[in-house]
Amino acid sequence: MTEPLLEGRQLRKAFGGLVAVDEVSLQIAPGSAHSIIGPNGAGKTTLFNLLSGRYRPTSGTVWFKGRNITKLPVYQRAHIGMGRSFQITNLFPQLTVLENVRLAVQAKGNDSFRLLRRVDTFTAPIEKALEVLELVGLRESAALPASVLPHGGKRKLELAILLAGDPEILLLDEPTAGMASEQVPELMATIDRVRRDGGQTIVLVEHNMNVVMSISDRITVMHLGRLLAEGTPTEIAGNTLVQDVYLGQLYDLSAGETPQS
Amino acid sequence: MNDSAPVLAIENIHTFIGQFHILEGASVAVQQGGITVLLGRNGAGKTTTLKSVMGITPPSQGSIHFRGEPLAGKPSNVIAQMGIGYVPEHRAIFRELTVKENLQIAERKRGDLARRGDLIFDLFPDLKRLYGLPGGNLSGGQQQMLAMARALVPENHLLLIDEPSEGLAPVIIEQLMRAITRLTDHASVLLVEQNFRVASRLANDYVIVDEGQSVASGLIANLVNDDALIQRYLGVA
Amino acid sequence: MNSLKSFLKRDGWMLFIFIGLLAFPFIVATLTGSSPTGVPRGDRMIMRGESVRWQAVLIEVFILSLLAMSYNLLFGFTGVVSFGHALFFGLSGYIFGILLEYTALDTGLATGLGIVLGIAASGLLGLGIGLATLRLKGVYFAIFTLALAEMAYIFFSRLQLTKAEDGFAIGELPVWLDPTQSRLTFYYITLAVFVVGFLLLRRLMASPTGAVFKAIRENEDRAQSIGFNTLRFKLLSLVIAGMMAGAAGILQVMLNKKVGPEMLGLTYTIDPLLMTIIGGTGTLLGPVIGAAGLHLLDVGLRDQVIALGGASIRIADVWGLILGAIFILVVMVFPYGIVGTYQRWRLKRQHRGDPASAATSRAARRQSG
Amino acid sequence: MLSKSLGGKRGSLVAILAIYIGLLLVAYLNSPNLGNFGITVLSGLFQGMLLFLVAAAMSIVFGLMDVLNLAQGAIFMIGAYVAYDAQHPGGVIDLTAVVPNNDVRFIVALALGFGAGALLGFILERVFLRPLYVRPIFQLVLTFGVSLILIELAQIVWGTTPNSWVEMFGVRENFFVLFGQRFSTYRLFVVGFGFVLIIVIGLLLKRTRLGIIIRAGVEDREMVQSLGINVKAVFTLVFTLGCAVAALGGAVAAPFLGAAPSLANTYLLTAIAAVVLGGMGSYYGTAIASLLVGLAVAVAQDATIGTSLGVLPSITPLLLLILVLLVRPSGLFGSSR
Repeated sequence: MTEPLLEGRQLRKAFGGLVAVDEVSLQIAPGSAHSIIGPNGAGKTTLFNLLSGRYRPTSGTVWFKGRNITKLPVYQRAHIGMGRSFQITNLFPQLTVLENVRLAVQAKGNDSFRLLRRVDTFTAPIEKALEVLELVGLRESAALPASVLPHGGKRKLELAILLAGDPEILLLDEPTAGMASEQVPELMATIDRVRRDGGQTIVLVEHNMNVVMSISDRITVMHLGRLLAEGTPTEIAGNTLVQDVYLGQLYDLSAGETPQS
Repeated sequence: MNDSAPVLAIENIHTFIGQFHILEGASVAVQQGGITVLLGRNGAGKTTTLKSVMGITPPSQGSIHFRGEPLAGKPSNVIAQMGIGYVPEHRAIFRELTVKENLQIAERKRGDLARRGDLIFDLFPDLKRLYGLPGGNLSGGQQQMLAMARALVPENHLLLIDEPSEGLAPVIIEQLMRAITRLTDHASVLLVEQNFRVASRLANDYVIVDEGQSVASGLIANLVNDDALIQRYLGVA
Repeated sequence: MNSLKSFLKRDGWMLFIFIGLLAFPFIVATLTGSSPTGVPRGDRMIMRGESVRWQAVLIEVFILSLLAMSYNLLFGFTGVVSFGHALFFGLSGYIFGILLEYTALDTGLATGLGIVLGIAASGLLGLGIGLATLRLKGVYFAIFTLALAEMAYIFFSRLQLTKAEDGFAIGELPVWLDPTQSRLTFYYITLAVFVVGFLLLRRLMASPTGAVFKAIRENEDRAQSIGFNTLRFKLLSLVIAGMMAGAAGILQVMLNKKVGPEMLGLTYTIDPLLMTIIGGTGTLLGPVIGAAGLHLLDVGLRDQVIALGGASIRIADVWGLILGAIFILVVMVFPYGIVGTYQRWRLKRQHRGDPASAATSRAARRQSG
Repeated sequence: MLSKSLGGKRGSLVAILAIYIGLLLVAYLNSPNLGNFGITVLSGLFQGMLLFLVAAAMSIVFGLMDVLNLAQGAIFMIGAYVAYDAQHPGGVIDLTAVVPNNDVRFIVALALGFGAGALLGFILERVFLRPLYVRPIFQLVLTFGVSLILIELAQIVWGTTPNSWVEMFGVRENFFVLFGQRFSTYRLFVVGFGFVLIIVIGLLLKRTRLGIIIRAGVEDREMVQSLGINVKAVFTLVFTLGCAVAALGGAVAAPFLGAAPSLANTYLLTAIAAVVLGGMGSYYGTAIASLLVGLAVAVAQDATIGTSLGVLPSITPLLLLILVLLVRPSGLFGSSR
């Protein structure tokens, strides 16, 4: 395997007494689409937040392009090429759609402390923002306040904000959460198109199995805070251990389960 | 199937959380003295179904009847007073309160706890030993027992139990399952459970929820043999 | 030519008002037959007559607008709630006053130095407060600033050196600047400061930096995750707001030729807050309209007497009560203020007829809820 | 046990004990004799108790309802005015003719103060706060506005000049002598009354059903409601009681502080200092912090009498507040949640 783009080494996160992620190591290969799945409470969102920098691990390290970024502040992660989306739609609601995306473009540049120049004289960021909006299919809504977009539109805007930062890796936290079922395929097609055009690496936490199976190169399965299995979609679909977890096999203690408090 | 009117009848409800369209037409019935389990993948809308019954996220369309009475527009405290006990996901016990206080707060009439004490300690003998401890000091399994015990303090006709087995060790799950089975002498149960094995052993009826809709329902005994249905809605592939 | 046309179309009405303000002293003078420069007595001017009286009223409106605008930069645009805004206002006032009254400097030099030092100190104070406390969450930051301002208030009301509670008068200002001598000049100076402040703020809010301020107000976490060091921007906002409020404080001292602890008191924190909320938080014009409206109302009603049953009530005596009532009414019924409500109404009208309008208004309602 | 009810913050407990001992030491070294020391301590406890009456409810209300009630100081002031007014011939609610006995009238005045606070609290919560629970910043602004109005109203009804207590009720003028110093019986009474109240409220929180509901509500309101409890009604009740206790504080303080508009903001800020010091939402934290602030003020008063530092006592609470916020952004006993 080539040098991983993003890597978690022996990550552990405890909230008070509860260990949400327990000694999990994970490597994301460049250019891959890597999904993290698992039943409720398996610790996948916590793992995701450890990778994205929202949480500091209790122990263990996170590496990006061979650099230890465990303690790098969130805002600097954006500058080195990491972009993350949120499970709950997380926009600037009163700003326009264009402004939402333009800010993300601006964040990468050095114009933010130009106090007395009008924003609309910086044409390059606006063009870039419009380009990204075109890509996700929101160009016509550019002038609307973000808050009036329908839910599906908001998820697309969320994606556009991410792409505007030119990330090398996209960390997507349940991008289809709360979407009406008929809108899901469209969003996934957008994500897939974006990825093929831009060559970004994608890390995805998702519960919609159709999405996961269709888009992923690799899948990591979490269970009770630990890594249960990893492999291609076909391998995972055929893995009896995974089947059991999803269907709820009752293990006896000898099967390697540890009681959790 | 039971011929008498169901204790709880959820008909075609739609529920929004903010702009999230979570439930897009879900129907569920719970029979008198029975256990109905909601099955489905993460994020399918099972928890929201319970919260819709409880009035925490009231549905915008459709109807919910409890013992023949409509629940629409009632705040959750009134719904609880009608005789519904709620055991939410992640237990939601009060960590700063002692076990005793956690039970006391659930009293609806003076002396509820005294009346139900025997039943509760019979089902969950551990709690007697932990009576004076703060809830936050309990283990996950003990907290789950406390949360269920709390729903048993007043006389409830229906219990809504959300993922009782989540994150618990198998031995504890066994203990909880025995308790739930015995609960049905006192109340009907609407259960959310991802663990299919647990669900199939406990429930009489099932409803599969997928993408906010109830897509299949029937006797759990029939589902166990229906591999196609299981694979389609509950499996990995 | 074309750009002039579009400018007139967009901002013409502002230009119109500006010209109106320029001509204002002379219009009042003509209408009331008074002199715009006051009445000469010997080699001094006496500030008597309707024109100079109304100039003083508008000067206060400009000063209060400046103060409210600076408050709005923090509260309305960056989303930082401070309950200690009077600190900037009063501190620069004191620095300016002390330089004039307690140093042996030549009056002109002291004035210039006072302006520079006063504004610089306000900016530094903003920086200091920000560095120490911007990590504090909402309520705690508000309380911290409240405590700081109150401490300064108590300190200066006990400080014998600056005549404690009474404060001290400024004996002498350069004649051309002195509102008791050359009110008309001072009127134009404050008007200029106000207009420049307004335009600067407008430019700032249209700049990339202003966009980040708004982003922080909307969603600070997200602003961080797309790559902004939000702490630095909040600091900047605090420094700029501090300097603006400081400038307003100096003008206030010049106008009243007096410095006192009341400049550090709660009133000068509450008033800009009130003016901003009434006018519309997070809008450019809101604070100005709020300041002008409240001050003119105050001036207009101050001497009115209402007969209520047998008792007669002087409006001045219940002014605080009226303010409080307006305050509560606005908070409860018009949370967006005058300008904000108008903008929403216009947005709704623009969307009327297209199918998205219902969704828009619903979304707007939900936002507000 | 104490450390547990304070959220297990042992470090903070040690720190606060050290501050207490330090303060007492300063007071002791500063006193020419034991009697003088005693007077300083009594004065500190007295001021601390008054503070507690304003701060306790503020803290509980904040913990339960996420509302920082900035009108609490104004309600304290109203309590003082009502009690004062009831005692004085020619007042709006003059009781001198109706209840001729001074002591009985004082008790009635306290009850009236309590009642006035309750009424104000009830109206404030029901009419004004209830629609605003979804807009937290505006709640802060609103209670601030209500505070303004109450101060203005007091000035309209009772005038702007501070009223000092002219005719004391019996106890105030009694003194007892200890270590060669005259101690005010009334101060001692207030301190005792305060201690009783600390314990009574503590027991109320610990033992009664309402107390359990309040503590549970601080953790998870939604769950409390799902257990069949009308949380809205609990909010109203708690807020009403909180305002009533603050007004009672004003009534109790009136014989010493008189009644003046300035009481509102002084006590608001000092109480906020105590609440933040104690950690918002922590009841015993607030009690301990209130006494600490009171003691610190008394020590500062004693130490600066006749010096040019006369300003120190009035800014002591604010200084404490600022220092604590700089070191521990969520107060000494606050949770870092």
